[in-house]
Amino acid sequence: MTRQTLLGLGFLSPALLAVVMFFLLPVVLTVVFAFTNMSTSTGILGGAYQISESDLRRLPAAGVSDEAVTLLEGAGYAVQPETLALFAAEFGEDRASELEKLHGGATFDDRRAMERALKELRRNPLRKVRDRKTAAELFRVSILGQRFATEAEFQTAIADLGVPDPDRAALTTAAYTGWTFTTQNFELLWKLPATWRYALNTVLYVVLTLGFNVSFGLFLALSTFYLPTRTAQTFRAIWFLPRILPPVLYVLMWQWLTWDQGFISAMMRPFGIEPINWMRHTATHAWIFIVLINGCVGASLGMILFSSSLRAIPETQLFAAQVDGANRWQQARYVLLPQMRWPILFITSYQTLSLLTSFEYILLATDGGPGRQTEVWALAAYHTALSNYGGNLEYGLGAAYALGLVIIGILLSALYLRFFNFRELVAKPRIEQ
Amino acid sequence: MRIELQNFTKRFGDTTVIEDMSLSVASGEMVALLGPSGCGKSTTLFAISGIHRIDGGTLHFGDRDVTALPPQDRPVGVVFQNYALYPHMSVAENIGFPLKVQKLSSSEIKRRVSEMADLVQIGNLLSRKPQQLSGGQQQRVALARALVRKPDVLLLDEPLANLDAKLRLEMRSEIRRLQRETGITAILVTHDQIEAMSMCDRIALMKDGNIEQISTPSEMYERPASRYVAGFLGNPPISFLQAEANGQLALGGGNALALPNGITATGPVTLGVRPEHFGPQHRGSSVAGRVSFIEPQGREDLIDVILPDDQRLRAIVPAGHDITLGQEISWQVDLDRVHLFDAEGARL
Amino acid sequence: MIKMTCATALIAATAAMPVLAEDITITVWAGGSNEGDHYRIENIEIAADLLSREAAIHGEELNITVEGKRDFDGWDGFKQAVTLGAEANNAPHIVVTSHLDIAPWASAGYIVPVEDYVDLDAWPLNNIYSNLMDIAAYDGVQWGVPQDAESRPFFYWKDTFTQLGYTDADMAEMSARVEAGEYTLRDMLADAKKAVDMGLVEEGYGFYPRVSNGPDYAQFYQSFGGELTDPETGKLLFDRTAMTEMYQFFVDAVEAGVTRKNHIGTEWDQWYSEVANGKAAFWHGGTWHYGRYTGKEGNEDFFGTIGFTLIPAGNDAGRANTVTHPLVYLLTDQEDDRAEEIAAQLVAIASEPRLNTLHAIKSSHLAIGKAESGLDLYAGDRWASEATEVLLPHANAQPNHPSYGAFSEAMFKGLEAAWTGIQTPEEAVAEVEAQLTATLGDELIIR
Amino acid sequence: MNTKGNWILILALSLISAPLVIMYGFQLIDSISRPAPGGIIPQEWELTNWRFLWTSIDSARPSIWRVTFNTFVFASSTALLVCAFSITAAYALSRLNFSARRFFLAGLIMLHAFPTITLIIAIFIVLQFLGLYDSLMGVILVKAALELPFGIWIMKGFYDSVPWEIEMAGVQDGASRFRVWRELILPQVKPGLSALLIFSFLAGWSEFILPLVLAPGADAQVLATYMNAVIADDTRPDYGLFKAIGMFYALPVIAVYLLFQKRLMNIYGGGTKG
Repeated sequence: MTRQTLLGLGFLSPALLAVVMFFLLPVVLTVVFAFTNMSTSTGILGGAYQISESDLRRLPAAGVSDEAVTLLEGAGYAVQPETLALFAAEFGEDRASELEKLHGGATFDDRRAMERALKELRRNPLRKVRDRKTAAELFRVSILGQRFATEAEFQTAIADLGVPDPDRAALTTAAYTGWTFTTQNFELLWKLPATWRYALNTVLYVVLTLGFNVSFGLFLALSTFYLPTRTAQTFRAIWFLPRILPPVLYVLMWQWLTWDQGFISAMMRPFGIEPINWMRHTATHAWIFIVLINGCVGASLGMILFSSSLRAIPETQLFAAQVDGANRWQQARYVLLPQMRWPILFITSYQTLSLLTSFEYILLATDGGPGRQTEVWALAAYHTALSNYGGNLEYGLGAAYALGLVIIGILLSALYLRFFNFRELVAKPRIEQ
Repeated sequence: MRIELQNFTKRFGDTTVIEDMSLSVASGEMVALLGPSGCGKSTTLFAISGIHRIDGGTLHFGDRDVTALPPQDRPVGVVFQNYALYPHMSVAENIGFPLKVQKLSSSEIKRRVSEMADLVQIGNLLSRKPQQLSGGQQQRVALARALVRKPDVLLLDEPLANLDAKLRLEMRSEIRRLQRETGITAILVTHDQIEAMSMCDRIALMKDGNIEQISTPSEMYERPASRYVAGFLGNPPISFLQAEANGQLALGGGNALALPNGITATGPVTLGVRPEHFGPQHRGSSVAGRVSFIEPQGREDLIDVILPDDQRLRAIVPAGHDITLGQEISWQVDLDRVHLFDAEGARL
Repeated sequence: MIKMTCATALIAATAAMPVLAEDITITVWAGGSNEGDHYRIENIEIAADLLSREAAIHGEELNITVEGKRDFDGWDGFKQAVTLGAEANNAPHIVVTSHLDIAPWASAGYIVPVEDYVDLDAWPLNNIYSNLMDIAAYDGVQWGVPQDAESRPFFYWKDTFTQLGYTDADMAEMSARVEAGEYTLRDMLADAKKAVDMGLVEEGYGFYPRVSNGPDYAQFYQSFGGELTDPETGKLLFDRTAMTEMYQFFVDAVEAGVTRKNHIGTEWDQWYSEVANGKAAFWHGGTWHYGRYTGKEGNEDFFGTIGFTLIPAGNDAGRANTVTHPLVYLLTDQEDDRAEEIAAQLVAIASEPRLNTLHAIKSSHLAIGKAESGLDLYAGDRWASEATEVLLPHANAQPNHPSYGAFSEAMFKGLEAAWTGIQTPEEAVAEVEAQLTATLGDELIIR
Repeated sequence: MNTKGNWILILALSLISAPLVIMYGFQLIDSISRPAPGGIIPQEWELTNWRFLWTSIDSARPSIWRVTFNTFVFASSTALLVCAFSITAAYALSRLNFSARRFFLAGLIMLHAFPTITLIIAIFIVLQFLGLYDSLMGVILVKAALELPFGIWIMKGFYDSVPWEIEMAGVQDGASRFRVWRELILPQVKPGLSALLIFSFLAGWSEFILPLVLAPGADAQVLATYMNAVIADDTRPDYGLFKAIGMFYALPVIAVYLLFQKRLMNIYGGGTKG
């Protein structure tokens, strides 16, 4: 290894370590998750083995015989010689014999009933709740609702219960509460009509916002280009702020502008226009504001980049154009714009990627509404994986959504790299040793 | 310190830029690498400096093999076209940087910096920042920085290209003075033949990664080894005529010249005639044609002559003549001074 | 051999240990809790004090430090924090959350059943309404204890109602008429239309529903005969007809001009201020709205201006109903079982009528237990008493089913699509059905 | 003609900028006044909306100063980390000749295409594995890592624009590459570095999902979560209070912008060549 390679890798390693650990590794994990059914219910870091009451009705479909299901279903707590012996060993023969007298041969559906039975002991009562809990456990003959940390423990338990051998494998699979690998996320995405609508929304969002960003950024750059420095700076500041203001705050300002009692409604009232929520009245309203909100953030990037490339154009060209009698529009159209091809192309491609994956402003503004009309793909990923009223977050499905974006993103960036002549971008360093 | 570059080969990726080139520079000599852009002269310079790896061949400074040494370990000072002064450092810090790297004491650095500054005549500028200096001053700082650690070799990469015409003239002699005073071996890369001829002991003229000819400026001007060399040197440039050698030199349209002494070639040849060797004031074989253009230059005029077969010759004629545009003339060519090249362009 | 759970084994072990000073810190996180809900945490603190005193009488020194946190960024943030904390084994000991979280969190092993540690047949847990206790149970296991109760009534503005021609006597009978199914949502729509036409309220303010998704919309599904679960199998139930009629009802409301097309997404702030001041004729909300109407919105004569009933039935198939969506105390799985046990005891003590009444009255919620209505604080609060009487007996809860969240989400999105006119009710129902069939599969019954 | 043209331009720009200016303006006005109910015209001027500065607005919320301090620590540590890691990595990618360079550069561009927030579950697993879950340190590392591709890309742009000859001269003067970087190149990219520092600081200042999810218990409440929690309080939302907090939250951003305007603009000028 040459000294430069060593120095290069050394210089790269802190950033590399951070990016690999906290960015790349999560990306890889997300790709893996896309092929799982991970959700709140399954947990993230692994599961246990448990058959609960509601699982019973699912078991036949999972290939467990009715005989086994009946076994599992059997009463939870039984006062029978075996369990009484355990009880006697722990809490004394006299209690055991009293209980046998009271409830010998009885079965109880749940622990509460078992505890009630234990409370009936008179001669030497179990006074403490804790003792009754311990004692009740001794009479448990069912494994329903019991959680086993490992597969082996579960296997032992069902073997003890007498579940026939052929059923054990299927039962163990069904009892696992953790996530498993599956491709159903993708089948689901394919089947759901909403998926395609979100995809369409995403295209609409990216195209419209991009169009606004580029054209408006150009307009700002060109118009401030002609203005005196101070005036230009003021306008640039106005348009740069949206980019650096915290999104929560920035979107709130728009809410204030557009809601029923907001600024627009108040201004329109004297003209006899009924106050409406201008951001959410119809899908069209929502789209207009989504594009405006995101556009004002994105336009500043275009504005700055275009401004600096405008400054790089020699003034003499403008003088020449002026001498030729071109007005400003013509100057912009025929002299300036043709020289801005690369910055425009750059902004277009850079922001396509950014917009594809961004949803924060939509989340805060319309949350995808009204009627999911502004739900874009990235927002759907967020909603699926991290926001669900009922509490069951579908991480796997969310990851599948994200994976779709990632694939599109990689394809696009590969395309752009060809476009922008990657070879030149990574031109070999000129000091060779 | 003698520089010996042998069988030097340089590749960038899959393309071979320079193959099997050899160059030898004597101790205390100043050699120009001259050629159009892309001919490999800068590549050669960077290879000598160590910035580029040498893919084949060897490089010796004196008896020492420096082929594999990194640039830091080579006793080389370089002056770049844009001077590459460190913008955040003062002139003194710029000049002192190589010494600081060598961990010299600050008093020693100070002494040598002021000594060097005096040598390049910028002693009064030491506390300034580079952007406060004129182009010529920056150039001097760059020279001082390159020389301060007393390298064995000085490499100059187009040092005058960024200067205006007047300064360029001044710095030309200044650089030569410094090189002579320090006795350092120097290589100058340039595309400007005047610079090369006026500053250097020898010129290596390069073309497509090869040295076409290496010799003293006058030797190269007077006895160019090839048509390419002849065409590259000289301002106004040499005129080339296509001719048929068959005991004499037959030009088209009835013109013919005698064969110069000692030439026995037959078949198609190229005849090179410098403007100063053609005109009414010369003696020798004459060529007839028509004056097509007169460009006054003050002391003398440039006159283009179009021959009957549409080939052109150019003449330098002292001012005060009475030649007019369109005039039919028959002027002499100084046959002792013309150059003949074969079909491949080699000198005959 | 039948295995004992580790939990009980460990309890048995700790019981035998010699008496030592014991210091323990119990953390409590309460989701969706505002300033007024501070007793969700403070009651645990009071309980800790009581428990320490009980221990002292036995000669044990038990020092319990309670650390509470309720400043979460909405429900999403709270739930993410709890679940990830549970994965990382540092979840808070006690969480106050929606009962809907029980199913997924139990399945993931994040929570432990409260019944492992406390006697459900003893005071104060045996005092809690059994329907509320059932809401905190899942799969035959009592996972949590209800923390509060509420219900979501239907409101009307009495002034408007009078001008529509109803007498005070009519209004006194309203609750009964709604309950008996004599006054339906369709009647309400007609009255609302009349109110708009008569200019009593502005257009779009005849019927002024909740502005975002919530349990409230399940009530309307029930009003039109929908049931959320199949009682036989416990599977979720999708009733096409009921769903279509419910969607149609809102579409009709929009078409009649009594409800705004873009109503969903209205600012809560605006909404509260409007309904509390009579801008709307009919609306629905929650029992805890009482605090807001009479507090911040400054309605000083609540009972004189606002009437409330169950959510009326929508048609003959449906019934007047109200959904209660109690928050529950849940215990998370801890490495230290002693902490689980103490947390369970604290939850039990915090359910004492006196303590719970503090919360109920302070935050305008309803009692969880019968004994609370016997307390002066509770009985003296007209709203709490009346609402308990009129609403709570008819309240049902949403099912503790792991996929109910997806169901509810889809139902509301479909409603929003129909409401805003993007799809017809039939189209919306068809899409919701397709989506639910795909996502829930076997867990859903379509009817 | 020029001045007349300018006036038309200024007029057009003012009209287009009006909504934004109105929004900024009322953000300020509403925070120090009380509008008529349902109206927008301020009725009386008052500072009660700013009470959060000296009293606690809710028993469960920490003091605003504590939160501000947290936010500052979070934002500045993130910014420092991003800068520290970017200046070396970007130099290596821009200037050093080593074998895997192309691969890293391509990877850098690709990373841009990831919706970072959907990675949060996976990030959780990594943090949990490292024992950094629920610690401010963990969140800072994550935020820095997510910002790094952008930072490296920007810094690479700045390095690319430093003339090669300076580097060559340094090497020729006998300095090692490290020394050349440290003493000769780094001073040339200072403007870029300070722009990146400011930009990453602002990004950290705005961030709210990461601290919220990855450090819920670590007293890592930042201004964004604080403000959002105030809106989430749906029984007692108070728009005036909210706007005042928003104003308080935005003030540093605006101050930073006014102070470092030029440098911030630099970030695009230098960083996006190519």
